[in-house]
Amino acid sequence: MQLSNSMTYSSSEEMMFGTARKPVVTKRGLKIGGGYVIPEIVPHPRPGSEKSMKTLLREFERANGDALERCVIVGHPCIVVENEHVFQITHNPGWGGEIAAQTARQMDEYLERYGLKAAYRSTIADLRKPDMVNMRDSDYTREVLESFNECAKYADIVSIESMGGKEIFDYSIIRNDIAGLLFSQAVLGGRDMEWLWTQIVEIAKKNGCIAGGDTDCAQANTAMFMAGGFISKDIPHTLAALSRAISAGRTLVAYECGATGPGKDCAYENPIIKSITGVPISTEGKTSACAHSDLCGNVIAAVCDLWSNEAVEYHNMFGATSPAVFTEILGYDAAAMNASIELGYQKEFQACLVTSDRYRGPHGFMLCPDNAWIIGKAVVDNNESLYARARAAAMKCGDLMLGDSQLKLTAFEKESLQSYMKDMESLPDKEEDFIDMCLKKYNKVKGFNPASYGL
Amino acid sequence: MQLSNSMTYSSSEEMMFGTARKPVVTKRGLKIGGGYVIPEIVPHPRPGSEKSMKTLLREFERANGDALERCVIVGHPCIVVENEHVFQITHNPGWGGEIAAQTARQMDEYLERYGLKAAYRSTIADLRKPDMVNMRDSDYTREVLESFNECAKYADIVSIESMGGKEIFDYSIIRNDIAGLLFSQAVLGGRDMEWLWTQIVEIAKKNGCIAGGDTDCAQANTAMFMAGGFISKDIPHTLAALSRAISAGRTLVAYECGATGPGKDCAYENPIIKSITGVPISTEGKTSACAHSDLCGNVIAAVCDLWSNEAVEYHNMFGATSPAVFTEILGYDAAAMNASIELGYQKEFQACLVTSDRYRGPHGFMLCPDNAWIIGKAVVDNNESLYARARAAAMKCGDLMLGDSQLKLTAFEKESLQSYMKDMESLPDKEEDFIDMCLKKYNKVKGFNPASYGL
Amino acid sequence: MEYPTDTSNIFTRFDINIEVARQEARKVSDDVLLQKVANCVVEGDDEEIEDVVKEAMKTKSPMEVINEGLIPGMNEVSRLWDEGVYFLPQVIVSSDTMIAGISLCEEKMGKPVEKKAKVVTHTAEGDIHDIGQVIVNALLNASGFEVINLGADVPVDEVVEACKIHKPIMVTGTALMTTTMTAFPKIAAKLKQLNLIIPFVCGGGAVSEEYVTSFDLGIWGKEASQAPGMAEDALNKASWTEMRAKWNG
Amino acid sequence: MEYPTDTSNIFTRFDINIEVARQEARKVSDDVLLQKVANCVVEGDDEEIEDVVKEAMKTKSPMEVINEGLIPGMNEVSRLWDEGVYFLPQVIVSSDTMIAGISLCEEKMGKPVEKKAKVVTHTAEGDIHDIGQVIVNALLNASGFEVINLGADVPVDEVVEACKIHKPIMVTGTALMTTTMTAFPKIAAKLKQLNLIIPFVCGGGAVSEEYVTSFDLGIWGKEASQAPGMAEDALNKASWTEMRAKWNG
Ligand code: B12
Ligand code: B12
Repeated sequence: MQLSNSMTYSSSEEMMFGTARKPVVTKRGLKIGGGYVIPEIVPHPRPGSEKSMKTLLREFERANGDALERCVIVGHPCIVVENEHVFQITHNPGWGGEIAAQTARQMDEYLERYGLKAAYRSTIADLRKPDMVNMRDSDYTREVLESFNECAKYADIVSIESMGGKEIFDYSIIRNDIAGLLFSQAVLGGRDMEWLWTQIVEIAKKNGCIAGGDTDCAQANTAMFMAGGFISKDIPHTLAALSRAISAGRTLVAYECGATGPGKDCAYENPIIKSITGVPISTEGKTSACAHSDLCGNVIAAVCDLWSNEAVEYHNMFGATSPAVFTEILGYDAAAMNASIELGYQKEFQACLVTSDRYRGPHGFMLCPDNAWIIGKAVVDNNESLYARARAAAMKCGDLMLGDSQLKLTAFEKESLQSYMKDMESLPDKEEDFIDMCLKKYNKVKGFNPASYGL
Repeated sequence: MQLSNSMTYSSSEEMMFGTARKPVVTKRGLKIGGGYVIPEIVPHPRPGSEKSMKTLLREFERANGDALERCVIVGHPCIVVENEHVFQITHNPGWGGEIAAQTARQMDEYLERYGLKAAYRSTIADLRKPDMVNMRDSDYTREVLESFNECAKYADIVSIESMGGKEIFDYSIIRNDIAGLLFSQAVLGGRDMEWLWTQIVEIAKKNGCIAGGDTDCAQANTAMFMAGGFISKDIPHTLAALSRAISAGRTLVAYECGATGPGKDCAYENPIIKSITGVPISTEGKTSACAHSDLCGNVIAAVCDLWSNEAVEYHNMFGATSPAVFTEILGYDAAAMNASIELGYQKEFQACLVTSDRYRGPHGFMLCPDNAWIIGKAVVDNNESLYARARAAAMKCGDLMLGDSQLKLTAFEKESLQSYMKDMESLPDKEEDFIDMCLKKYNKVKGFNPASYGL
Repeated sequence: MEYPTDTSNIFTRFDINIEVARQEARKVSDDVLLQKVANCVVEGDDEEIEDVVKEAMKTKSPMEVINEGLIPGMNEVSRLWDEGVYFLPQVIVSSDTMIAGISLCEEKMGKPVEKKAKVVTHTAEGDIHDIGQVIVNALLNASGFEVINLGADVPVDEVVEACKIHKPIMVTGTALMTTTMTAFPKIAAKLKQLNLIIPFVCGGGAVSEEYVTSFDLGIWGKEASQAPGMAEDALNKASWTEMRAKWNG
Repeated sequence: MEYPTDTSNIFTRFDINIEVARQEARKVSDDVLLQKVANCVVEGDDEEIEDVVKEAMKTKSPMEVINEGLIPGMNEVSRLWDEGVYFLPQVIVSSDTMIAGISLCEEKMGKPVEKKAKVVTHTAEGDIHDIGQVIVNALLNASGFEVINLGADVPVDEVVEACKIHKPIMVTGTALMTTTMTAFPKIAAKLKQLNLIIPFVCGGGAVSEEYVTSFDLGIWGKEASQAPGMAEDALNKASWTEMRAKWNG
């Protein structure tokens, strides 16, 4: 695998929602990143429906059907529906395939009857919890790969939220241990993704399906949610921002293995990914408050191609069922962005999204297109190793945060950041040396098995 | 009561979200219409919680508290919380007062502890169903007025969705009977509002509370929901648009009686009201998909001062409880608008909202600021009577729809509209004559009692 | 300001995509007078209908006017509605017209025509959202059923009582609030207790299929337009379980 | 591009509004060596701790080092965390440091110090979201409880079995998915059946107060930071009903 060595965009000025340098086209002719923002709705099954394939099929028939119907009701021209597997689906690889097949039939029908353009993404659950199984050789590993095989037959896009490095991450994140984040996210996560995505891309190709992409949900999002809002004291927001910067080099591996996007919605690192690769990305922000809270609800839309709600449990609301409700909202969000494109006001509209959150907190700040691009540049300029590029990205991110006086930090957040920066400076330059150091340092962490990563 | 005879805004170009000519200030110093858009969250109690005052207090303590807390978590600077009474609350007038008092205490605490500026709106349920009670003299009537008295002691703002004319409206709307809409909404509704709002304004004044405003929810929204989306065949969208134009002159009566705004969220006629009166308005659109669906999800925000979700039932979602989730979304919507104001891009931002829906359907079209202003002008230029101004507004609305070739109508919608226009032309010019005609025409409608309206 | 002429990436006018070609009503009678009666119904012309029916009754029996003019006219209306050509108000106005015509015939006969069967309709206790019910009433009327209209905000016992008295083939309930729909299972339980095994069709915004199919007798009504078809099934002695299997699931 | 300098109408930095003034840890001992031990804990210095504890043990007994150096140091950390000065990682690192110090003392004594009591913790069957549990474990450890850590994705019976064997004063469960939290009432029921009346604190994103208080033994945990206080209550023989009344409601 060749580590990326150049930026697709030569400046962040060129990056805009709705357009990606390398758009992709789905089975029913939907072009993602082809000039317009498309909503991506993610319904989640109710508890109890995971009992059998039959109950799941019925649940998704309704949930996905409600989303399609709502597009026709309010006039949203196109939609991507994502179903994220719950444990039981991936554990029974045939189930995901059946659900995908059923949804494909629904989409064909809506295309024929109304002219609605829809596409389907299957996201396989990564069952491999690193402290419990051998990542490369376990029943769970086989089920995950088998699920990709089954779903790729019918889905337009396949994705996963992979788990490599999670055991070390969990240990480190609550210990202010920035070296641990670099090791878990970049070194371990990156290696696991290379192993996994080489196979996923193969499977997708064989089935004429699009290999969408991955997300560092397991790590960078855990950090972001722990940092939380303005009254949480779990971890500093500045640490979460560094974890996000680190995640870019990790998530990038999917594309280096041949994935083409659209990237996964919950990968908040996607603006960085887009600046490097030019693939279309899905993002989620304010309209995913149904699934989690964040401090970058608008800015994260600045360069999106798909706009998602992350996940909403199926239930009745006054206006309709929840997937219909969130489809309507996402579609209107997209309509306003697309109107700005038609009017030639997209730059102004983007500036409003950015200004909403640029100084709301570290995450909103570092994910602004200009900063995302700069962090991306640090990634490609330091492509000696997974480790080197992650460390460079994190340090660049830290420099940016410390260097902008409009970004207010509490004394505590700032001191923490300064100490992470010092820690990073003192780390070895070479990946081999860093790995040696970490294998020693973390050898007693419960369940850490270097062989899972070929180490 | 003096019928309005001039426009506050001399052109729609001057109308912008966040700013009203006549802003109002709430108890904790929140200025509504004073330059920035403020979210208005409306939580709805779960079934079962209406059993007793105790269970309702607990329900609203949580729901309203979750909304306030979420503002602090994500950094939304201010919020209006509205509670719409369910039947049981208004039926027991003390309950609404207790709920308002409890919420006021919560808001004081958030102001003191965090500096969050919040305000509270009590919306009394209009229990008077015209075909079942005498509107001016019934136990329900007394309970409604008593509820205003109780709530005005603690609430910042009081409102109602009044019911006058509903019996004739329901009869007419399913019979393509435009005369019936004029009679029920303008003549009966307007008279009922004058009777009611004179008293509400008095009560509010006495208690240092703001008399917010009314909405033609009972009629124009019923028409809008029946017209529905693109696959409903209940009534033509063009008829719903006429009903909306008619509603402007009716809802206006509250302000003519001394209400000062902010207007009620579900009054989609509010852009017209604002153009005439200059009062701040609340509107709801895409982010109220939890409560209903409409075809003007973005454009309806174009000149809003408060931005609302209409109503969301209290329940847990993955990210938080529903009031917290919708507070977060509304606040981010507002943040983007407010960012546009700070950047000087508000015109461009507004143009995107308008373009999103201008030609999506008749409702989106007529509520664009330019068209809303023109309809408002028809209202004030024809102020001989409640009837005359409503008819003029409807005919102007019809002319606008027929006159813009970019607004596509199905053949059926268009022919229907042409026939409503013919019907309206043939109606008497004088209100007295029109009333005579209608009293005869509708005298057999079940439950219609002219004395309820002083006729 | 100029608005973009290509809006296809902002919204799609699906209503125009699926616009149904206009259709004329079919001819229902070779008799000129009866066809005139039918035309009045099809066009919902409640002013003309009086003259036209009176004219027809000069040469035809009232029952002929009903069975070969008024009702076939209304059937055409139903067909056009089913096919998406007609909108609701046209159906209602046609139904008003037909009923006015029938009244004239009944006057002449000196006795009312027999209705197909009785249906009890109501909106739940505490709920005044009755537009859905109003539509259901009109459509049932138009299809020849006798509607026992209990109105809005109807206490549980009143619904049960009406069923005891009228022995309808079907009872319907409308509720738009989660706090009022809880009346439905109570009604169903009381009906069962009294051994009044009547299909109970419940609809309205708040009411979900899941909820209604969670209690015996309950059948979920999605659209008011289903009401006549359901009543026909009940008339044909379909049980509530059969009806639920057909209309829900 | 220029960004507006006044952003107060776009967002409010409430974290800065409520920023807590920095506070130094209080002095815990007049003895220089013991204070040094405490300082190491307060600063979470897990490299220094070894030398400092060894140094102290030259003149003090291991129990003195624990009770007058390590534990008072950790108490200061808890206080700073309660007052919003310290963040979670500082607590965890201090706790690691304290535990390292205690290990040295135990080595010297030749036997482990007694813990306050046992607490069983787990993450629900089918659920691998265990970060919440990891935090709970660390905080309980830091407060001197012995944590029986069953890990993530733990079958119902395994939790019950652990309670049978260890007889903990409290058991905790974490679940972040609506599809996995259903294990909690099952565990509670089985514990009751076996007459193991142990307060069962359940937390995690999916889990609501309402849900947990709907079954016996259940007490809802909102924040991991409540876990030590709850364990203290259980240690003081508060019943699950008393604990529920205090922490929930
Ligand atoms: C119009 C309206 C009103 C009007 C109602 C007038 C009337 N006579 O009906 C007025 C203004 C009076 C009103 C008052 C109130 N309303 Co209201 N109202 C609405 C609104 C906007 C539209 C409802 C409507 O007419 N829809 C059109 C009709 C045709 O639809 P429908 O009845 O569902 O019928 C369709 C199907 O369900 C089906 N159907 C219905 N019945 C049956 C039966 C059978 C047999 C079959 C086969 C089919 C069938 O057929 C129809 C389609 O073909 C809704 C919004 C919404 N999202 O629904 C809120 C809504 C229903 N109202 C609401 C509330 C809270 C209130 C008030 C409490 C507000 C207040 N604070 O004052 C009061 C209630 C007073 C009371 N005690 O009932 C909430 C209910 C929340 C809840 N679920 O508990 C809603 C959902 C608004 C919201 N999102 O908050 N309301
Ligand atoms: C990080 C994360 C992951 C990580 C988890 C890693 C790990 N080891 O924990 C990874 C990536 C592996 C993951 C996987 C999945 N996840 Co996940 N995940 C999250 C996320 C983003 C954050 C969770 C988190 O760590 N929060 C921070 C911790 C600290 O919070 P907490 O555990 O709630 O604890 C706090 C309190 O609850 C309390 N507490 C907790 N326990 C206890 C106990 C006691 C005694 C006390 C007193 C207090 C207490 O204390 C803490 C605060 O102080 C959430 C999003 C969200 N909105 O929560 C989704 C979320 C939980 N995940 C979800 C899903 C669906 C999945 C997957 C199925 C996705 C997929 N398709 O692959 C898989 C599940 C695999 C499985 N079988 O479990 C859904 C769950 C939906 C549901 N409710 O059913 C969520 C809500 C995301 C969403 N919105 O869709 N996920």
